[in-house]
Amino acid sequence: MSDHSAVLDAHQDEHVAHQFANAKQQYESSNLGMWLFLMTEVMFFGGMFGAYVIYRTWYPEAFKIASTATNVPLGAMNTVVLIVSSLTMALAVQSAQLGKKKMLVWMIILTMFFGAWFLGVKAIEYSEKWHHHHVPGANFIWEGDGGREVQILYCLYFAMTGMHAVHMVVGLGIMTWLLLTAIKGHYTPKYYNPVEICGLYWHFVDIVWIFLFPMLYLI
Amino acid sequence: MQHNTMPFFPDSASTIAPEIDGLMIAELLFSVFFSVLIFAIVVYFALKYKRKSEDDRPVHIHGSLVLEIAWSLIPFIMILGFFVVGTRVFFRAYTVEAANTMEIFVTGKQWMWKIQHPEGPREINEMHLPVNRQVKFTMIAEDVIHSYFIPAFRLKKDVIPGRYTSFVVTPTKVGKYHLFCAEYCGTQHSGMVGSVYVMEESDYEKWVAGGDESMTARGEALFGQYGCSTCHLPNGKGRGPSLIGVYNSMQKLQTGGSVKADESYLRESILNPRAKVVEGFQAVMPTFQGQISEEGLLQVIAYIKSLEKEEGQ
Amino acid sequence: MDQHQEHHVAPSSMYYAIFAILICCTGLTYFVWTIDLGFLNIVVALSIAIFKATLVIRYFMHVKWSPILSKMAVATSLVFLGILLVLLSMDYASRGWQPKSTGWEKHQVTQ
Amino acid sequence: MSAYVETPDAASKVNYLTNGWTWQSWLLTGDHKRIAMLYLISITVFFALGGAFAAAIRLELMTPRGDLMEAETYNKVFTMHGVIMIFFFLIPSVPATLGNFLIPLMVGAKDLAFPKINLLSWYLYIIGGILGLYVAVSGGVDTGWTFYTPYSSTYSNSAVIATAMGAFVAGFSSILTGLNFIVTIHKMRAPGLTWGRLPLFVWAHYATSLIQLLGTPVVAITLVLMMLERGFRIGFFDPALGGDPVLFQHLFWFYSHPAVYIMILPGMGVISEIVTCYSKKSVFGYEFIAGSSLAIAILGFFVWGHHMFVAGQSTYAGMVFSLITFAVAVPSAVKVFNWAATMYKGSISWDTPMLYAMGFMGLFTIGGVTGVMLATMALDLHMHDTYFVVAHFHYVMVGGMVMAFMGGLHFWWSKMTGRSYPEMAGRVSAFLVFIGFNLTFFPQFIVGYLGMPRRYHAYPDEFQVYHVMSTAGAGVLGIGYLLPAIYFTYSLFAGKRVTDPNPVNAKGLEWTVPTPPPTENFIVPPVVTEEVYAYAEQEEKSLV
Repeated sequence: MSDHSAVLDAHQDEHVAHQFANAKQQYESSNLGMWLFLMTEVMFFGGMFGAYVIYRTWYPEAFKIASTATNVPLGAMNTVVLIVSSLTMALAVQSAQLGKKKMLVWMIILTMFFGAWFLGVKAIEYSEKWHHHHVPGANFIWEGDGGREVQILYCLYFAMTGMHAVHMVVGLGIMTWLLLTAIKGHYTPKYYNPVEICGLYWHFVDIVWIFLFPMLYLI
Repeated sequence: MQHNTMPFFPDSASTIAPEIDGLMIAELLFSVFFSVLIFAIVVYFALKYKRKSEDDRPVHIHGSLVLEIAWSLIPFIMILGFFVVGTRVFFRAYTVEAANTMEIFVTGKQWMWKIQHPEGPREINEMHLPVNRQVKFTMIAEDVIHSYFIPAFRLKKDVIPGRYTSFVVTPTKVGKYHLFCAEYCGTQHSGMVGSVYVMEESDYEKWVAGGDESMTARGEALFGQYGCSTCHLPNGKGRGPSLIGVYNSMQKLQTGGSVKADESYLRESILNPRAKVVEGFQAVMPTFQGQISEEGLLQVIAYIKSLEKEEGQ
Repeated sequence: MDQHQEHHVAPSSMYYAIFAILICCTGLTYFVWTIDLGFLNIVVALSIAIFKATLVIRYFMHVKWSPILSKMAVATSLVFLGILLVLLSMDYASRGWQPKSTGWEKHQVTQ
Repeated sequence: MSAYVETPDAASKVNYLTNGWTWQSWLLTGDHKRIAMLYLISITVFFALGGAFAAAIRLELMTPRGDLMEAETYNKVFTMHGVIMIFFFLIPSVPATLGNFLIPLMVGAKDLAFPKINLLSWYLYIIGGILGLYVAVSGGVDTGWTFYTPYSSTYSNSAVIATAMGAFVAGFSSILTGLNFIVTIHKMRAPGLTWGRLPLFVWAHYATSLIQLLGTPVVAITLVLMMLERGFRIGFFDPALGGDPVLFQHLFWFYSHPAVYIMILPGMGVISEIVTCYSKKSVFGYEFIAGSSLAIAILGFFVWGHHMFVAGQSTYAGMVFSLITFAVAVPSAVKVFNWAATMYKGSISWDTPMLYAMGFMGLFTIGGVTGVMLATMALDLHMHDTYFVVAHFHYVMVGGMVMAFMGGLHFWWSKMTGRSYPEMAGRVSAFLVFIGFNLTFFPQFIVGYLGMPRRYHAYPDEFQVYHVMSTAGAGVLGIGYLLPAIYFTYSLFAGKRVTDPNPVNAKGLEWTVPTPPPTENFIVPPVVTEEVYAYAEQEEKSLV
């Protein structure tokens, strides 16, 4: 492919932004961009994982006690809910690849539904903690042993799940945008790039939860 | 305190100071050599090959693997020597060598240094030490991070809230030296300074004798004052274990496992009694977090340690 | 320029199969939690989490069929996360080994 | 303009500066060149502000007693100096201005991969900057730019959260810039522009961007945890709440040590370009300079513990960090030796950019070797947190980075603005900066070894003579920076117009486009057929 035709390509394809030579370059660039962004996200959560590792080894007893007070059935349910939403997201990408517009729209709606479900459950868990005075800060009361150390776990619990929930909310915002554009029929088998990179983000948030669940609830 | 107006080297008053100065001079020579080398090369080339006309056509030189390896490896091997020596000297600042090492306890708070001598004297922003005797500093902060810095000894160590840090030094020269806080600690950081007086051994003995009761005695008083003695009966029949001979012994824990009852365990057990309860006892001891000062803690621990000594005799 | 031909389109059956494995793993994690294996609890829970994450990355995120750069991004983030965690733990693990430690400096009392 | 008659498009006569005069055409632009100019202006403002704070510090330290300002004011002044210079000047300086402007041109792309994200990153920078300014005018912050806990999270009574928020937001600006660069360098290179032909400026920015992507998020989350601790009294780092203050230092330096490489690596890229052009030589050891950039970026993540030798970190961990820190000295040394070797048998011009580059080589070497001293654990016992560290840091950052930035700005000034600057004034300012800089910071090595601690607002009398020298030097340095500020501003509006696309006969794709470049950069997509820095084969003229 000569460069001249690349220029023509760019003019022909409405989805190719002016700075790119062709659709392939645009596709690869945005894909790489999202992967790099996820790389920074790994490090973003990594700081908290580091703190978790240190305090988990410092206060093993307190962490064991504290995790008994978490609501494991709700956490497990949320894990399942997120895995389902990951499946629907993956199927959304597949529908976009195959050009099944109706399926794509439904899959995005389902993904959002499960995302919202997750946040709803999270809200229930948070209010439960608030009710039991397990929210660190002035309100914190711990009847059992080692209150100070237990509180550290709850600090980490709220920081990590809170940061995860913020990512979920952002994800829902992105999904809303994706839904609107999908309904308008923006995506074709030739151009489904945004669906795919939003999917990458969604799966990443799922993966974070896959680790948070055992770390904060089980061990 | 005679200071010339433009000093180049600080006073040298500890055994470690000449070692650090020696290393410093070695690295300084290394640094000067390479800096001068680069400056000389750059200036020499800039003069020698100064552009004469816009039509100059210098030849292309791709590079040289031999040179690259040479100027990576040679400096690296040189600085590896610094690494070895530097690390050894660094370790010496933490190693207790002498048998008659004396202990000094330092508490840092915004913005003063509180110094305790086990024999009794307590000082603020001043520290008296005998010459030629190894001293081990054990330090803790009450609020934020400070750093205990004596330039004449070439030593500093951060003083951290919540845990003890330490270093070891042997003063070698009688005199008065600066004491600084080197870690930024708030508004009056630059006012958190004081003086170190290194004295002849005999002068020091005289000075110590002028102080009041010893840390152990003070600790014993606190032991009674806080009601510790009502549970920790010497015969072991109280609600808490007897503390005689506890120091540095292995204690079996309620939760299984055992722990050596060293200073940091004693400290933890006073501040957070339920963390590691000794087997056969209930977790009934209240926390003393926020009730006992850092200085008081040091005194109580000194008292508990002294109980062990008596047992040993 | 047709992405349809360039990019792998996985069959739905694969997504459902992966989904089933993920759900089973979650069930297994839950089951293991109910029985006490001591120290092994942590190992099992984290191993399953790592396994699940690998599945999601490889199949749902299409890394299996992705260009080398995506794989490198995954590898790089893991390597640097590893650097952070390992060097961090290095300090905490060796805190108690101060030369000729007399006990004052140790933060954590080992069991 | 006659040089471009052969370009196919008449619209090419409109360059990026003349393409639209409205506010929107600047503030909502996607053009990387305009965004670079926006950055240049905002960064200059912050540099001036940070410089003003520096001047206040130097004036205060003229006398041993704190008689110019209260201790509290002084603490706020040095904190603002640090925060502004680090987060709002040094980190974005070269990447966001020169890098933004030049990387698409150097790789032969029409723009960065994500122009809107590029604009977003400028806005994030501005939001962060406004938070910083808000703090500066509303009472200040006194934690030092390092925000050490528990002082920052519990004891300080100043605007810590707003400042940390500013740094946090500016951090995302930095991440997005890095992301844009990496994608652009990977995916948008012109045909024929292989990795082995990439200008070293691009290599340096590639390495920088890697650090920005991998390091910045860690400090972002650390600052969030610190703000949570301060805002809600929940424990992460405060020992009173069961946390470990040293953990904050670990997480902070995990980014903030590599961050000094974010600051210096782009400067090294600039120097590689200047040295080759003004020596008319191909660079000596291209692979080694490129490789050492990557080596510095990666090794940089292994050495953060050298900030904590005496901070209560384990001695053995310190030993490992010390050893790796020594290893980082090697790639840095390789670079300096290669630049020096590049000058060998060259045709060396004494123009302003080259003067800055030569200054950089010397001063960076001093900064580097004193870094080796500080990496020695025993010496760090004495010199940690003293003026020796201050001097070392400024030798690398001001003697290194700012020198490189000034050199690069002079080098590409005509390309960026289509105007020339007065050469003589440029040389004078380069000399003034060099002299003033050394006079300011060299005495600090001595006073540091004497034991003068950092962040002191009053100090013992015997240190005074060195502080007076420092303050005098700072005056000269100030004039050295004021001069370019004046003649660049003059040049921007009334300087002699430059139309020659390549007035200095430099190599690289950025010199093949018209001056100033058109909005689309390349009217005809370039194809690279020549090796990088092909100065020796000057006869073969252009690259296209």
